[in-house]
Amino acid sequence: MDMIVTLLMIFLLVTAFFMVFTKQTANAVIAFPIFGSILVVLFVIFQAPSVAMAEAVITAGLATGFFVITFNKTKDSRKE
Amino acid sequence: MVKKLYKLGLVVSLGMFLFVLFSDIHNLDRTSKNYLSEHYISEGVQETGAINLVTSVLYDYRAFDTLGEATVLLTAATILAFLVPVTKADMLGTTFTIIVYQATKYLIPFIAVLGVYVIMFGHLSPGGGFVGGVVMALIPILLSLTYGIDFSEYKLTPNTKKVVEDIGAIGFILLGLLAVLTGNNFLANGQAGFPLGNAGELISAGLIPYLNVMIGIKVGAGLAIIFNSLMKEQ
Amino acid sequence: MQAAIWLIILPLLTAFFIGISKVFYSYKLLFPLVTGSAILYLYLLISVIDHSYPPKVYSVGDWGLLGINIMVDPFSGLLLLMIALLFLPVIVFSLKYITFHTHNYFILTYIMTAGIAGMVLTADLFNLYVFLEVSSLSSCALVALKKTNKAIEGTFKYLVMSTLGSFFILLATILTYDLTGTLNMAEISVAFQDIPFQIKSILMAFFIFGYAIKIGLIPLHAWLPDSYEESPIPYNVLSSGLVMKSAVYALIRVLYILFGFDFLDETGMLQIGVVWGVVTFLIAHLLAFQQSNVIRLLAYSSIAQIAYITIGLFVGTERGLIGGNFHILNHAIMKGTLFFVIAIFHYSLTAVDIKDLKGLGFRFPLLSFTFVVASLAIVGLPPFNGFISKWLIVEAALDAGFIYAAFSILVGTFLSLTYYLKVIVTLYTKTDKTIEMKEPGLALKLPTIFLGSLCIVFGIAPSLPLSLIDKIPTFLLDHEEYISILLGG
Amino acid sequence: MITPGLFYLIGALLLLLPIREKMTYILAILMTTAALMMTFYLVPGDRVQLEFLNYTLTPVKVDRISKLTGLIFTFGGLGSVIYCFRICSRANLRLIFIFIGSALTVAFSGDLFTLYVFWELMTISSSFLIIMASDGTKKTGYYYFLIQVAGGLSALWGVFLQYAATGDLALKTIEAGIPFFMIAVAIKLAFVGFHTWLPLAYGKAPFYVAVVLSIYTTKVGVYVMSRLLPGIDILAYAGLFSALFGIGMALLQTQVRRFLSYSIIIQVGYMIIGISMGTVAGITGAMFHLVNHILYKTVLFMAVGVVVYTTGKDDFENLGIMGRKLPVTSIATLVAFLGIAGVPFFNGYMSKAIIKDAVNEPLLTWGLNLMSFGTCLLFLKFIYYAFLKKSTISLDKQPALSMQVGMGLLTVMMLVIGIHPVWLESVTNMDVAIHYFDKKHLVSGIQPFLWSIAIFILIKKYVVKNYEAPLPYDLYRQIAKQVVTTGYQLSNYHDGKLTKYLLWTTSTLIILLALLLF
Repeated sequence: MDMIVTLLMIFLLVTAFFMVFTKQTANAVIAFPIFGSILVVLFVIFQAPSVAMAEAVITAGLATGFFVITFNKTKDSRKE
Repeated sequence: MVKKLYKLGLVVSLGMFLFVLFSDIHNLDRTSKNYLSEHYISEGVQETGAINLVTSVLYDYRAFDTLGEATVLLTAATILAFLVPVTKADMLGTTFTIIVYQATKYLIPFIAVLGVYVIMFGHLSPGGGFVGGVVMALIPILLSLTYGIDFSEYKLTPNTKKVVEDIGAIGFILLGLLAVLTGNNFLANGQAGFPLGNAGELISAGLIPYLNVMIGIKVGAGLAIIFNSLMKEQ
Repeated sequence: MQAAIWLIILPLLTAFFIGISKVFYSYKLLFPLVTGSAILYLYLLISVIDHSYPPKVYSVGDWGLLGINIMVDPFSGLLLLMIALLFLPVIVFSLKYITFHTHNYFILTYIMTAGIAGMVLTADLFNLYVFLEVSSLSSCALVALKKTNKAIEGTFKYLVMSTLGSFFILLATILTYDLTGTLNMAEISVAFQDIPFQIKSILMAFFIFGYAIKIGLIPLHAWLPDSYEESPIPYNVLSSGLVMKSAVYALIRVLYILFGFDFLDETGMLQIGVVWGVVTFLIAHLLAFQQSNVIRLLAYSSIAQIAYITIGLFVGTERGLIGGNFHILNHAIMKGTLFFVIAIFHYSLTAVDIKDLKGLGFRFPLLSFTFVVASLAIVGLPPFNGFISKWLIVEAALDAGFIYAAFSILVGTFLSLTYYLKVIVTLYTKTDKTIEMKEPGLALKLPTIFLGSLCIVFGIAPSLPLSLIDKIPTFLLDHEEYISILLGG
Repeated sequence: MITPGLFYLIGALLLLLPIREKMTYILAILMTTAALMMTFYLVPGDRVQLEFLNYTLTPVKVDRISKLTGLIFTFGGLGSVIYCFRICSRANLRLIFIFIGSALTVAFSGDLFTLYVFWELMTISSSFLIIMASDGTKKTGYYYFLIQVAGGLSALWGVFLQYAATGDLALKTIEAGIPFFMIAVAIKLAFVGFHTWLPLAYGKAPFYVAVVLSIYTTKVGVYVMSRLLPGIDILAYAGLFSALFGIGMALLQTQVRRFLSYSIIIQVGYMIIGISMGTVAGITGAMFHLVNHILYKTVLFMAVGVVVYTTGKDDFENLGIMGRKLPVTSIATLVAFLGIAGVPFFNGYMSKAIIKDAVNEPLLTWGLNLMSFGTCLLFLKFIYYAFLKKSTISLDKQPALSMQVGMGLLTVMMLVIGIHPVWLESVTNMDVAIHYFDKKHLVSGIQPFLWSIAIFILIKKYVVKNYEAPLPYDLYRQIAKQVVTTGYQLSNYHDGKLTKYLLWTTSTLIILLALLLF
């Protein structure tokens, strides 16, 4: 069990760093729900189903939708 | 170059301070410092009648915070609602195959049921007003995504959503004021003599289910407003 | 004490009802709803202020120390007094002045007021953060109300900076909860006595940093003039009068109650605060002189005045706290008057640059006189209210050994005169240009003159507000008393 | 018991009422006379106490010196208000009332707080008088306001130091913070080096404003100096230097009002020397000189005002109108001239004699003689242009009756004091035990006058010449320029880029953390 937690934590860190340091915003946007999903698993492991549920619905679902929409609206200034 | 180094230095030193802080906290000997959470865990079910302790904290012990958070959401919805451009058009101009349309059509009742369940059983099982509200908000969001924003707003006009949101917020406050009517403090539940019922039943825990419903309504409508506002463009 | 909770509920309810009335009744219900609730609110405020001494505790949901508590003491009474003085005038003024997004403006204003009232009343650390978010988010929205490019830009800067501040406040709050296991300020304060010095000082730095961004001490001030510039001017009255002040309030509350005066002394925060204040107002005065836009000028002046307040509050003596708190009240009144006058000029002939104000002194004799009174008061010349509070601050600083600070305040007074006089002289310069203008009605003039007359009244009879303010230091300098009342309730 | 200044302040409030023109005049005369009567019947030793903040204030405290000052202030107020109420607007009259009222309150204040408050109120009201007067005076008003407030703040800092050192706000000889009080008083007195505002303000402001200002501004400085800083030796020499500087600068002026304002600097020199002696006789002499100086300098300003009013300008050439067309003004001017020259049986003689008696240092005595001589010489130039030189200036309009009444009032008072100087002593119970008209005093009084006539005849063409006015080097403007430049550079850093601001913010956090931890 500890093994899984450690592994998930490492994944969490990797995703977080990827989100921050990736050059393209689209990658960060897509990495965001991954980050959220890992968190959901972690919350479930830590016996916090309520929080896990909120995390799943809000971060992985709704917030990603918001990000995608906002990302679609903003134009890449380097291309113009 | 100097500027870059300077920025790097700032980040490194901030990290250093944070590291010092966290390692200090980690090394700190902490015993008997969490009587509050102990109390919530051991007495929460009896005092509030809600099996889901998160809900008992959110809607009873610290229901006042929830009111504030709901207001924050309402404010955000208001901001986005008035910042949207006046002219509106579909942002995602793609048309989908019939599969998507039909799937959406049949998905909506299930989502609705799930949402209602999460809201209504908030005090018994994981979930609650916030999460259930988000699930409910998915219905108009799905409509906007597949059938287009015009259809979605034809079914549920922005004004309706706004009114529903306000009714949710007002309802929350009015439920809190019920306790004031009986001569107790604002947002009192068990203390004000509302029947807590048997823990585990649907109608139990006094006001908590109703507060859940109000928050659910409010969050669902608020998020739907926010999403539609974000989608619109000139 | 039931009235205290109504101070938070009533504006919220009003805001939500405005939202509903917008859909069904359009403009018909707006006026009675807004004014009626503002008047009721005033009555509630006065009754709560009246009972602010000795302090009283109200626990929401009857949970006692398990839940959230609300506490009214003289310090919060002062902030409530400011709301009482500013809120109704602003509402009356806005009903005539705001012609765009009227409903949204009032909804957000009421929510903002509820947030400020919540910040002022609460005795719970996380609740404080929640209401801080309510007030700062709604004030961000108000900045963007005009939807011009400049307004959006200002809002963006405000939002980013304010979120940064909120983030550090939240971080510190969470860590505090983690360390002490409670969120009640009194219990935290008791528990904090066992926490090592290092952790406490880092936490304190986070709190100070977060709130200082919202207060706008230099160099954290840069968002402030940008966000003031294009926002609706009646909002600026509330912003400089209440939003900034509530951040000051929260900072002082956290520092003096949570950490305690002894800890502040030990870490040297008092010295840092005073030096920070001195630097801030000297630079802010120099910058204010460079502005050609009156609103930006007033914004920089706000920064400088907040710095005076900071000095007063960080001097760490009883007199200093009295002076600082009196200046909080006075600055709200004086800046409110100045913004009102500028708002009327803007309403009548869309003038916001100094050069546009030429000759208005002869067009609006009474309003210009009010402007002159308020600006002399803010400079700190007798016999207006700003002088009394500055006198108290300087005396306290001198008493406590901060001689450089006391002297710099006088230098700052001189510097502030240079730019206010610039505006005044322009007001009274004749011009050949024919000025086209809308006549401001009584609804715009009355609030302005009311606040302007307060500048004189509080200058000649400072004992009126000081009778309330004199009781503040008891509960701040020695937090034991506050703690025992809060725990006992 | 109330301070007489309150009459003026109430008068200013009453002027807010929408009353008719005639009522204004009646009100003005009523209030000023009431203040004069009130002052006359004040009894030395009276005091009023008041609790304010944590202090016990003494807003009114009467003793002989303040009664004397109050008397001349109210009398001058009566004269000047009558002089100017026909020609100035209601708003300006209100400001004049506030100004005079606060000056009077300063004269009767018994503690430093009241003194400071009304000192600043004087500054505010007089600055707005200058600013509101006309479009040409905006910059002057700005400069005047700033420099006066600088003086006021210096006084305030002195008050704080004094309070911190003694724990007492009572009005007495200062123990701590003397330099700051010196700066404050020096600015009010237009001491050399701090004098830049005086010729500027008096030369540019409308003539009635100059009349009112000339009565109170510098004189309040003298009064306060006599209260707070008596008996500082070094100031006597400084006063002498200031006066000599004034003589030099006055000679170079082409504009009569600037000339008169430099002459104020000379006359104030007498008072500084008298006060700096620190003896009772010296201070009394200075106060008597203050009385006399107010009388003749006001009359001279009023006379020049009449000239400005009737001809439109105040060049020396325009003075020529006096000798022929303006009889009342001419008589008043002559009396004032003889007074300022210290000729026996005119009022200036009396106080100059007392001061000369009080001074026992040879250098200062010689200095006083030189000053008297210089003053006479300067004013001979004035007289020459007014009565002797042929002039072709024509009269635009007749002076108003009220102007002449106001001027006449003061002239009569001058004659009374000149002929019967003991009367002034008896009114205020200040006996200096001098036989004014014995041989020694008469000789020493008349000498400088006679010498100056002789010298004037000898070097007339150098004295009456119209010099190019020298461009004044103003240190304060240079400093201000530096400050503004600094501000400009600072504002350039605010380029509106969010990343830069975030960088500042983060640096602040790090600095804060470092400061708090270590």
